[in-house]
Amino acid sequence: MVLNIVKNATCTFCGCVCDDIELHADEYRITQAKKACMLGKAWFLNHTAEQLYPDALIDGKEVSVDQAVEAAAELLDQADMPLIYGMSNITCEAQREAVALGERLGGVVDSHTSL
Amino acid sequence: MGGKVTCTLGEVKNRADFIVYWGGNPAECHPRHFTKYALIPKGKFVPRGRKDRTMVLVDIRETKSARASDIFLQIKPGKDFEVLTILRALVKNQPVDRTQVSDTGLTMDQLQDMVDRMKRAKFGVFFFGMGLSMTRGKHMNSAAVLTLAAELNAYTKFVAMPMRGHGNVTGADVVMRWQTGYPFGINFSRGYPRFNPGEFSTIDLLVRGDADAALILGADPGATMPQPCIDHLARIPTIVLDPKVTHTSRLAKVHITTAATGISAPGTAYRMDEVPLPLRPALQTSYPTDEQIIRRIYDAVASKPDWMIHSGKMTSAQI
Amino acid sequence: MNIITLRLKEQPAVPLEVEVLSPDVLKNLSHAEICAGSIQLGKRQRRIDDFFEVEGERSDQLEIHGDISRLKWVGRSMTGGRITIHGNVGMHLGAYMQGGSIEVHGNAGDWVGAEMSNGLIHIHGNAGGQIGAGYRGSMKGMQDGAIIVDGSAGLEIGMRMKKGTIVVGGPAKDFAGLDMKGGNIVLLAGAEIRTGAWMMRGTIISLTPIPLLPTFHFSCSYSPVFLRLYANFLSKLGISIPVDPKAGHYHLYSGDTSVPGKGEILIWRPLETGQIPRTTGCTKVDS
Amino acid sequence: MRITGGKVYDPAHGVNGVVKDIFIKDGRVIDSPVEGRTIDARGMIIFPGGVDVHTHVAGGAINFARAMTPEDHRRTTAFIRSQTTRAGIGGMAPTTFATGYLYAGMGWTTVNEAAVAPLSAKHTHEELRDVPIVDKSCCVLLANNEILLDLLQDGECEQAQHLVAWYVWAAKAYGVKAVNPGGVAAWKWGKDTGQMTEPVVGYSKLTPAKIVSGLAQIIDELRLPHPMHLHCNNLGAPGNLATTLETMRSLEGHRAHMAHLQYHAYGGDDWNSMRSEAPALAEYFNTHPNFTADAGAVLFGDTVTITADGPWQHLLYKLTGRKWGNIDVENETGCGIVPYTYRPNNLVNAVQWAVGLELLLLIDDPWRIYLTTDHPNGACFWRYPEIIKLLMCSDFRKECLSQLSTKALKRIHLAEIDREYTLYEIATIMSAGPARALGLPQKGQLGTGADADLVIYNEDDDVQQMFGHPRYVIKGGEIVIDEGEIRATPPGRGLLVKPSYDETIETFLRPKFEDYYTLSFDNYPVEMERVEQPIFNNCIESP
Repeated sequence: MVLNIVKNATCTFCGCVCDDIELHADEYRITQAKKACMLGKAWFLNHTAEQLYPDALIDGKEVSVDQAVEAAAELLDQADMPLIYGMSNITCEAQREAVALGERLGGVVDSHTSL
Repeated sequence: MGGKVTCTLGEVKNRADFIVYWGGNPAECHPRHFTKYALIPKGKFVPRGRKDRTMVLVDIRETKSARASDIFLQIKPGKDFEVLTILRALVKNQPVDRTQVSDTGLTMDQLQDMVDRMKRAKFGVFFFGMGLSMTRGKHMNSAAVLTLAAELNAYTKFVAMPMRGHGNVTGADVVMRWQTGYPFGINFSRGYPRFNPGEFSTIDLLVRGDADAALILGADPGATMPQPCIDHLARIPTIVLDPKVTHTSRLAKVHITTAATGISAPGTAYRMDEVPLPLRPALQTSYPTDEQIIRRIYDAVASKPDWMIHSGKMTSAQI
Repeated sequence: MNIITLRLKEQPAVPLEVEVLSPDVLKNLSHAEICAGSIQLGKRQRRIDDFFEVEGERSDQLEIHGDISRLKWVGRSMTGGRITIHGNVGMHLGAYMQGGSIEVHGNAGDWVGAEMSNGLIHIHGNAGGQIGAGYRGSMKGMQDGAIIVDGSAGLEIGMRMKKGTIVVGGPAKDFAGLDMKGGNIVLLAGAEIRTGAWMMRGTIISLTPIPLLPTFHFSCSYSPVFLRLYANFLSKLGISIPVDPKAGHYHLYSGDTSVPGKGEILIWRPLETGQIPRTTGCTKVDS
Repeated sequence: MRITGGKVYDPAHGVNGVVKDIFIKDGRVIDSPVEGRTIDARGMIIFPGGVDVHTHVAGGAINFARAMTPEDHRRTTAFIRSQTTRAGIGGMAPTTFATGYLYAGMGWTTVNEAAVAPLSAKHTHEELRDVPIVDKSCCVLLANNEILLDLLQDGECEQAQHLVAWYVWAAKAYGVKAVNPGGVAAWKWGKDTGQMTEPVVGYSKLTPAKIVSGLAQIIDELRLPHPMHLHCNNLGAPGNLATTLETMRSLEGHRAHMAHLQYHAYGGDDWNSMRSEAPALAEYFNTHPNFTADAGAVLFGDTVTITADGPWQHLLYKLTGRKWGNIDVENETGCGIVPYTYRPNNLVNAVQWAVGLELLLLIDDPWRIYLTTDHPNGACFWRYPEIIKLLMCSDFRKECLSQLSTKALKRIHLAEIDREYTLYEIATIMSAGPARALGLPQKGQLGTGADADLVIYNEDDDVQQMFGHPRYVIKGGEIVIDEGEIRATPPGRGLLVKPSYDETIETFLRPKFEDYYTLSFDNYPVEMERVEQPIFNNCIESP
């Protein structure tokens, strides 16, 4: 088993975004999150690389990612006022894409800030 | 209104000798805020760390964070705006109606002492949490603490910073500001960004039933939002991207599983003080990233006929 | 009389933006041109007659029938003419209005008369928040004109207003007159909390007792002369406020000292039986 | 591509309105005819693309300003998205996409973001990546960096030099900016600097003068292509000419680029007695070739002021009572943001308006003074064509002077200046000069091998119209603007320099970093991937 050590890892659980975490991971799990707080440890240790969830669902039925992407695009394109919401647990790179998509769709783009 | 006097967290670590947490419970919600950034660390100009600092906690109940404080000011629920407004007046030696002060849960002596301490501080800071910004008065409560901090600069150095919650909510603000000019709640229906909190903010849109499709990214409104919002999300086609099948996924039309941010997905996240940090994922996954999926949805949408009529023109901006 | 009548025939599923429904735009248009007028359903451009039966043409008198609570920006920036709405109407009614009048037999949404500079808006039902307010970031709300709401109103009415009048018949919510720079707000049935917060100048009149921030202080009890003139102005709008010193007097509170501001809140105190009426000037009383 | 029959202005090669053909291949100018599209430029004027030596278009400060001014976004130009262009908002603090479209739309093809805190350099590069079309460089703020100041105080010059080079590379910057040396550090305690030779608050013997000369020395030693980019102490203050001259005297023997010189050329004792000292400053400047400068000109109207000069912004907030934003950046710098309106009937504003133009007109070598407004401080960059008109038409200047009060007219010298800029001189101050000052040999010229960045105007007596609406703009050999339409939006490249330093500086820095900063040392440097299409410029042979 390969032990992967990542130094200066960044925790995105809360707004502190501490970037001094040392992660020890095997193939499937993070086994240690040194310097992380209780919340951060739980965050890192509760994720797994195992495929616990289906790739994609439509109406609760498993489908391929391609099908799901196509369905999503069709539904969003058809809408007159689509909403893109959330974005606090995605990367800035994904946020940029989300704004581009919202612009393309003519929709509303919003985050947790508005709450 | 509209300004903010703030700093990065290292300024607090190196200089702050007076730290006020208002409407937040860092001991339980931001555990390393005390130890890594604000209260405990030794700083360049506060070499004895905790000993060189005074901490005040303002809250409606005695949370675990109260134990860490030197002064705990317990105010009555919903009186934050009143207390902040009194402080603004006292800072400027303006009169306040003493008969009403006790309604806030504090005494005149406590308030005057707070004012004296704020003015005496070499470097003061307010960290304000959702106990302030999400209670009655909402954005006006935040505006009140920001204004108080700005006005204190006539006497000494003072700053304020919101204690942002979720991991990269700050990043969303920052990205939207540079791409659209506005921090959140942006409407592109006319082909350019428009902004009006209360009109284009998610809860308002969903309660009024104004959206007719939704894409949920890295959030689970199905577990956290008011019931009318959840009901509307269930009525319209909702699409969820998330590392887990969430409450929202269960009421959604489409769910796509994505790599977890910072665990399996690389990229950037912003700290609450708008300092960008790289993510260093430790696990490999076969799930695609949010970034990849959103891009693919974009490409699929872009291959369809364009609905936009005035594409590429310049116009006069409006709300 | 020549008027243009619109009857809503289909309720839009998402908000419809209809700034074209303004006398300034419609008064020179033929029936066919009005029917073809461009409105915005979410992101898609549609025609007026997709949603309305249209009668009449070339008039600055516009009558709208139906529940148009999803329709935004009716009468935006209008400079004259008249709009009558039989039904509820959505947000931003008469925003940036410069003249003319709007009457609503029903309720209205948020931002009625936001940043308006003149004209008259009368809502017979209830209205939302931010009436006559400034939009986010703007330093000035309504500049002049009058907004009358017979029913209740929402948050932050008259926010940063500089001049003009807002009258609310029912109760208003929090922050009435927030950061007010001038003008008058008349609250016939009071308001919830934080009335006049951060006000710089201007006058708020309440006919019922309201809670005040600790940063307002009692100045005096009196029967102000200017109020008699103002009452004349209001009576032309169909609003009556008590000015007879035999019936009572006003308590004057000044603030907001946190700014520090020179705003005034006047609260009507009717005389109790047996009390002797004060007739002149400003008298300091113990409160 | 070939462009035929146009009247070419290429000051770098002494070409002054000569009709000649230009050939372009693979994004560069070549000297022999090529196949491909021909643009018939008869009756047109050809300039090398504009180069902005000092602007604020990306990063924490301007992004803060965007958030603070939604009221401006609602009253300005909006860009509706198309198949090729993104949506955007123009105005006082344009969005990133709009910034690229507005600059390119007016013929500018290279911009230098003048103030980047190294700590937020990642953010700046992320934004720059979203500024399309134009090429981009940036300068890092170091004159209030506390680790560097400690070294300068202790006379550790060599170590300081390695540190500066390390920071430039860590931030993926192009040059070094000094803002109110020592003053921002003092602002961290709510103070400012006083005299150039008095110690900075918190230091025993380090003075602003020592920071300025020490940093200039280091930058010359490092042979950075762009000299120290200096925002002097006492910005905007009446009587600050003395500080400016004292600073310049302390820099004899060094190169320096004096940023937004307009804000540093005032006489008088207070706001009421403030007057223009542009002639005195220009006189000194004209005889000291070690300096270049940009104007930082002011135009009347609304804008938002953004500067790392925190104490100045607090003063401006108190003077105007308007919104105030401030961000102090740990160990490094700070910035303040205040919306502002320049009014012709305001004495101070009238003097500022005149001083910018007077400097441009009284400094006799157009190779050393450049067209800027210190965007958005003096005015927004998209108003440059108005300044060009003011420089080229003395009648227009006189017309504008009539708006000013007689009191203001007594404090300025503009009425006595008859000089009118020629097109050749305009090409120098908007392109050739700033490119040379930045040390960008491939920019600001149209000789063989130059980047094919150029702008083609329909010749027009109304120069404001002409410069505001180019017929074509070509960037890297591609037509990006054609009659006001955006035709292509190439990403624009990042301009970088890698100065050499001793790697052991990291051994010195790491423990200090861990003490004073709040993020991990290894997460601090900007990764190369964040820079869009990086282009490396070499350090120069000798300063």
